[in-house]
Amino acid sequence: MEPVSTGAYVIVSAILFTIGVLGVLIRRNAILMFMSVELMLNAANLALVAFAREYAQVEGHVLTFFVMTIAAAEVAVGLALIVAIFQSRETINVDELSDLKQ
Amino acid sequence: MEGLFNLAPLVILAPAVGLLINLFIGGRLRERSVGWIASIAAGTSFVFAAVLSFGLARSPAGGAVYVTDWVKLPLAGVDIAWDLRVDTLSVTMMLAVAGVGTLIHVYAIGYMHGDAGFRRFFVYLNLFLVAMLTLVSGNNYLVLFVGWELVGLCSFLLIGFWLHKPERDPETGEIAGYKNTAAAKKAFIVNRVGDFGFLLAILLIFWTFGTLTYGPPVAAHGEEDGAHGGAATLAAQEAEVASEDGLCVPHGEGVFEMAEAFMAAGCDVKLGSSRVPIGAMITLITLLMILGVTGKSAQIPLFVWLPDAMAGPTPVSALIHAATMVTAGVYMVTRSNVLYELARGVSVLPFGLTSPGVLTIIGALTAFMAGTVALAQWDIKRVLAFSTVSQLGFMVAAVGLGGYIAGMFHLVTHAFFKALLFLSAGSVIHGVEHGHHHAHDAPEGPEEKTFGYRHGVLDPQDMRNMGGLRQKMPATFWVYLIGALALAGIVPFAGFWSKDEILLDAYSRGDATGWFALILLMTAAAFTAFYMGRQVFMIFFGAPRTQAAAHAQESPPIMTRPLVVLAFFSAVAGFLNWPGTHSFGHWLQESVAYAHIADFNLALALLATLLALLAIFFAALLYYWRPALRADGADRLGGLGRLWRFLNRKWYWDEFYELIAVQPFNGIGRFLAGRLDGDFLHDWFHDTLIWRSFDRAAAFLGAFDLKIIDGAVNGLGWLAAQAARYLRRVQTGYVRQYALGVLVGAIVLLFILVLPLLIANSG
Amino acid sequence: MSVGTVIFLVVAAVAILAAIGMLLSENAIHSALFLILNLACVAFFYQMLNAPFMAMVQITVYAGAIMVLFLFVIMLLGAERLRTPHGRFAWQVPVAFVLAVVFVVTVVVAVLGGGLRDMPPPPAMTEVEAAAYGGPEQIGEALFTRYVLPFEMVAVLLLASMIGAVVLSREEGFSISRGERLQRARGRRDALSLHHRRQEDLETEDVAGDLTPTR
Amino acid sequence: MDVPTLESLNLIVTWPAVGLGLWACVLLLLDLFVPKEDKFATAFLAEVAVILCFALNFRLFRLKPERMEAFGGMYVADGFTTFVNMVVLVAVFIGILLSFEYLRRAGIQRGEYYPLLLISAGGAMLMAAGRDLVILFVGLELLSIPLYIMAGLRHRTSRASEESAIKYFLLGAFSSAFLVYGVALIYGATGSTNIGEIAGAVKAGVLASGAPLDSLLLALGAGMVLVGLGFKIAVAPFHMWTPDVYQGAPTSVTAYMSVVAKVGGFAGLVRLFATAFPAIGGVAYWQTGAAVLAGLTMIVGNVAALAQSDIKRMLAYSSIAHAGYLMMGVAASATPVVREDAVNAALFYLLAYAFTNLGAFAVAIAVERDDGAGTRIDDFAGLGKTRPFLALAMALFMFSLTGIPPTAGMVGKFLLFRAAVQADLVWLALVGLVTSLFSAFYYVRVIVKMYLEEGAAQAQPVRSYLGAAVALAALGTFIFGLLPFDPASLVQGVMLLVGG
Repeated sequence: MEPVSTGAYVIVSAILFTIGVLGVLIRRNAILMFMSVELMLNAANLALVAFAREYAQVEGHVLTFFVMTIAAAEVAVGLALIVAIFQSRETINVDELSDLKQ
Repeated sequence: MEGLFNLAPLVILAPAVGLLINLFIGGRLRERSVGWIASIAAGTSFVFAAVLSFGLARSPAGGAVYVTDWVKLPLAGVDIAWDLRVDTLSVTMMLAVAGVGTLIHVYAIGYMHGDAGFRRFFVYLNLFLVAMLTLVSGNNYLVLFVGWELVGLCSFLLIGFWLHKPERDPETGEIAGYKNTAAAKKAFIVNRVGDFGFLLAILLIFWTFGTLTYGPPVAAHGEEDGAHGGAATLAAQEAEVASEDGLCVPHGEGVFEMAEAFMAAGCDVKLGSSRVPIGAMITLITLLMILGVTGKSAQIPLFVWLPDAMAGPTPVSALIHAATMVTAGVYMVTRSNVLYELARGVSVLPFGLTSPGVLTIIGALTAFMAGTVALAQWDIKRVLAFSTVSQLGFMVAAVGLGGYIAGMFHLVTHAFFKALLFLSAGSVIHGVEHGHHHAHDAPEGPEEKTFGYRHGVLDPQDMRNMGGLRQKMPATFWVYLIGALALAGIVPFAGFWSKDEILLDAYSRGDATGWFALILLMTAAAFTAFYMGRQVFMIFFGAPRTQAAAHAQESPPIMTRPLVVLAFFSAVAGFLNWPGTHSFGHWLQESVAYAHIADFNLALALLATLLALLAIFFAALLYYWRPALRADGADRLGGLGRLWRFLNRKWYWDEFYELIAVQPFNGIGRFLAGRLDGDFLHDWFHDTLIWRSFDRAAAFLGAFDLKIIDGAVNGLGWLAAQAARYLRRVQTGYVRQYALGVLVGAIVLLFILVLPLLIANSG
Repeated sequence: MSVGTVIFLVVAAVAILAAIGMLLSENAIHSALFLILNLACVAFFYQMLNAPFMAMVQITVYAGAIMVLFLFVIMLLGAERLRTPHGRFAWQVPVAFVLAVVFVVTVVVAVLGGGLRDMPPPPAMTEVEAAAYGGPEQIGEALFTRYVLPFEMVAVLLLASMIGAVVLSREEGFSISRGERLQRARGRRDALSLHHRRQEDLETEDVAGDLTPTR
Repeated sequence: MDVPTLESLNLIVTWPAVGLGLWACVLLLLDLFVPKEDKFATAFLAEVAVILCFALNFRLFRLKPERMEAFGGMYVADGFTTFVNMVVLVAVFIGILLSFEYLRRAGIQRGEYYPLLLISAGGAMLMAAGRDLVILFVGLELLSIPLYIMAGLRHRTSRASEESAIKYFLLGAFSSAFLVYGVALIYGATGSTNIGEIAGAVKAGVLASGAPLDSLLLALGAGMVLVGLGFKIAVAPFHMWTPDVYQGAPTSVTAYMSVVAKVGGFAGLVRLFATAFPAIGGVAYWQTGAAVLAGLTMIVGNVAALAQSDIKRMLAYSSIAHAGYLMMGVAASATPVVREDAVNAALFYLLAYAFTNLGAFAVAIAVERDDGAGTRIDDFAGLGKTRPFLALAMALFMFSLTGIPPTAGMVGKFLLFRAAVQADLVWLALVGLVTSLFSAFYYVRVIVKMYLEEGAAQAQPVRSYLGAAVALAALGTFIFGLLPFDPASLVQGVMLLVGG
């Protein structure tokens, strides 16, 4: 099985990343925005692993590993925050969280 | 004797010590002790300055005193030390500042007696001395700038000193404390504009010369020696000051010698990616400095803050806003005389103007304009304030004409007699207020016609409420008279000699600028004599026009004694530069490279004196031989009709202003109000920046082209309002839109970073 | 087209479609499931990229732990209540799409414009190399030698986020009562509202009005 | 692969940062034994750790180390690191001083607060010291995640606090995803995550493997990283979260994050851009991008600050403006000959900013009321009379932020402008000058309010801790502005950092 070129993987990862960005921009639900961020991180990981294979190194894998761990840490904090917000406001629609503005 | 110079830091240290003592333990001392500590600190400073001047008498070349390292970046070749310069110029300023300062400190002990902020006042005064002495004693532009900013700060604090004053202004009915606050703000903001120019000038100096140190003046003995530091040696240096591609190479110690060398070499300075000839660069630097001068020394167009600054206590008006701080601009130009004289030979501006020419025109116009407005004011301090603006115009015009000695000479004599006049005016006000209270204790007599009673408070500064004070306050009268004669330029008082030198410089310049300045200054001098005559006659002669004036009392000795000293100097200071010996001129020549001594011109002096006497005669005609005021309170000059109103209403400034600024602005305001949320309009823009500055600006005196500065201030407010409106639309509080902002930024950034590479790759 | 390429294209299509599904799905649970599908596809990519260990971690940590947490929270809050009505800026959606297209085009052009376009696919590894590459031993060795510092940092970070989760959801530890807290919260909310502020300003204006002279 | 020995880890040089993090973990345990009502002991123990770390770091700083490495080259202790550590430690010290009082008054005394504070400080320090993109990224998260938590610390009592936390969190996660993607692309372009190796590859134009460098991919990655870090230091147009978050978060947290997040982000930025992407003849390609961001940031921050009526929001926009001035230094550092001066100037500016901003926020805390009200600028009216020393200190801070002598802010600005002019960014320096002229308007407004307007500013009774914080900040602001010194020797050059 002939390996697929790294460029192809990077393009797929760029597309996934952009879809993640789009999710943050158009979803109003905080949880979904957050999931979109996870998608962006995931896309970055894909690029990392692809590059790692190109250079035949494990650095890329290690970096991916760290990104995943940190994503987990972010999830813990983020979901706790979302739950706390929901408890006090009965909503997690970010468009309704706009008391603070100029 | 150079060892004596090492005392220089003590000149600054003395008031600093006084300041610290009062700051930390002043609260536990009695009022009088606080005042005397501050005064003694100032006096000590004067003594040290005097010692320095003895040292200079022995070795007149002067020198720099290293105090400590300051900003130092060895790799970049930046090494700015905190050096003090001891030479005849700086010591002259020190003597004037510390001398007049000491007298004013003593006077203030009496004047501020019983004021709740007594200690604060003296702390500020001492701080001001520290700042002003720093300004004049620095050996480089950065120290000068530190002092420059600090005096601005002190001025700001002292103008707003009586911020809690509850009385209402008799004319506008606004609370005095608010007015004082507004005046302080205005002074600060207007000065920032000037300071900005000066800062740019300093940056450019650094950029061009690689240093900010003044260095020794190049032409050690002026033009007549034909030296210029030796044109031959400069030519020899030419090779090393310019690199082979014609760029200037900073090489020496001081700014001035390098400026001379660069000019001789005719090299270029790199500014960004373009090359600027050194002459144009120096012109640019000096023009930016002029912006600083117009701010600090209250010249057109930035003079608007000074008349309002009289909101501060009278000793402050005398010390800061008449005698010392406002002359900083004149000092700065004199200090930079080498740059100005070099710029005089460069014509890159339109109409063949040069930057000293610009300075001359600004000074002469200011002198004339302020002189006319002073003719038609009733407030005793306001007359003096406009007079100060006018006299500063004289000095600025003088230094612009190259008459550095004349400018500095007038600076010194003006410091004496204007301080005297302000302090005497304070004494008059003090006396009238006293009389007012006294009259209230025994309320008898018919309903009297007074001015400024409209809100139940007598305006003790309105000259229409005075009259006949000669008998009530004899000491004040005599010193006031001396001050007025000195200011009016009557032989043999100080003002005559110094003003005459300025006129002479304008006359001997001989070019169009010189003639222009001569005509305007001559007229302004006649106006000066007239309004001083008018003032003296209105205040001291005739019959008392109010109960307050009738019951006025002489001020306590602690106030009058300093006045006598000042009066003495106002009378004799002119002999410093007696035409035969020119001792002041020779003294200054040691440190001002381009100072030249002008010969006395009898015809010119006679003409000026004649004009002054004529003006005083007219003043007497209108204000002495006939009652100063008609029954309806109209001024005698009212016969001028429209012209009088024009002057009294400050060149129709209010109406003009209403027309060009307020109405359009109100229109804009309504437009904004219709569009914006209420809280915004109740917010700072509307209330503070726009409304207040417009309101206050409407009260701003005598200005005809205020629109420039007010346009700038209010334009800024308007700009901020627009920006806020836009930002309000962007800053919505919605997370998703912030994220959108991030994405837009990312795209733009990627374009900036990637596109050039992409183009390069494909190309 | 080789078999590898075909498989790649299919999996890529599924991954992208899953991501789009997540983006557009109305139901939060469906979105989460789509995301899990996407994560699985990426795990498959990892396998294709000779990263078996990462593929395993991807499934266990991401799909297994993180997404379960997401699903848990969605269900806790009530999926049906998480539907959000269409909000005020409808304009943001088309703008976002346009910008996203610009963004992805920029990135792809930069990726293609660089050296990657010409780069041949990486050489196939030998049997032994491939067996060792990307395995747990290699990664574990890297983590505990070169990467020991970031490893420890991540440990502290996990601790911090744990504390955070506790702090943000626990009530105790406050020195004021619940009633008082609620009151304060209400007061603060009022203070934030524009209406209140405007009223305050009106009141202060009245005071100022007393001071201004009556002419 | 070699198994590292204790000697090769060279732990001692990492202690200022690593020790702080470890102590945070220990403190978390110790906190269990501290009574809930009074968390003084926890705060005290945290301060002790900060002082110890400061002493150790100071010693390293005085040693002027020749780039000591630890953890096999992951961690570099050079002049840059030790200076940034110093700034962070000063900020943490003052931050804890002012927090203790604030938390007590606001009724949110939580023992967890202090360990979180220390952890985020450790993150900022590691960002400066890291010589690997992994450290940069993990350090950034270590810095940020505690800040998200602390911003929401008041969530039970304040809607603003929870809102600011969720905004900060969502946008922070969003922007760090950009950062991760950028790191991935840089890795892809250079084949390494080690900053030294990246710099080598950039200079040589070829990778270690012999393949040519993909400069487009590198530029793309650099741009993405700039987005992530720019967000952290609040550079326009990535700044929009700042005013909302600063206003809503508990004021002590705002004070802390306005300084430490900026220091950390900036340290990472300099470490990466000035070292890893050096110019190869001429000017580094990223100068224009950084300069545009700097100019935009200065304009946006200063103009928007004019319109604010809330002191926290005003300081937020002011901090954006200051990020712009710092970016100016970063942009100037793209010109090789100016690099050291520019970085030194920016470092000094950070120090000045840390003192000044913490001081300003400390005064804001003193004026703020227990329920979180009292943060409007109007609430400062008359402070000059009721609390002369607080007002005096505030005036000093405002002057320093404006850049009026004799304050540290003025010296910092002077150095930065000079660097910009040297780097031929005259237009940028002019933008900076004009905008700082603008800034005088809103800073002076606070002074005018305090001194020249009637009002009964009711500062809360100031406890000694808060007073100490104000005094310390004022002292720093004053000393570094007035005393003669040699910034170049204070900030001992980034020369040591050249070549990674």
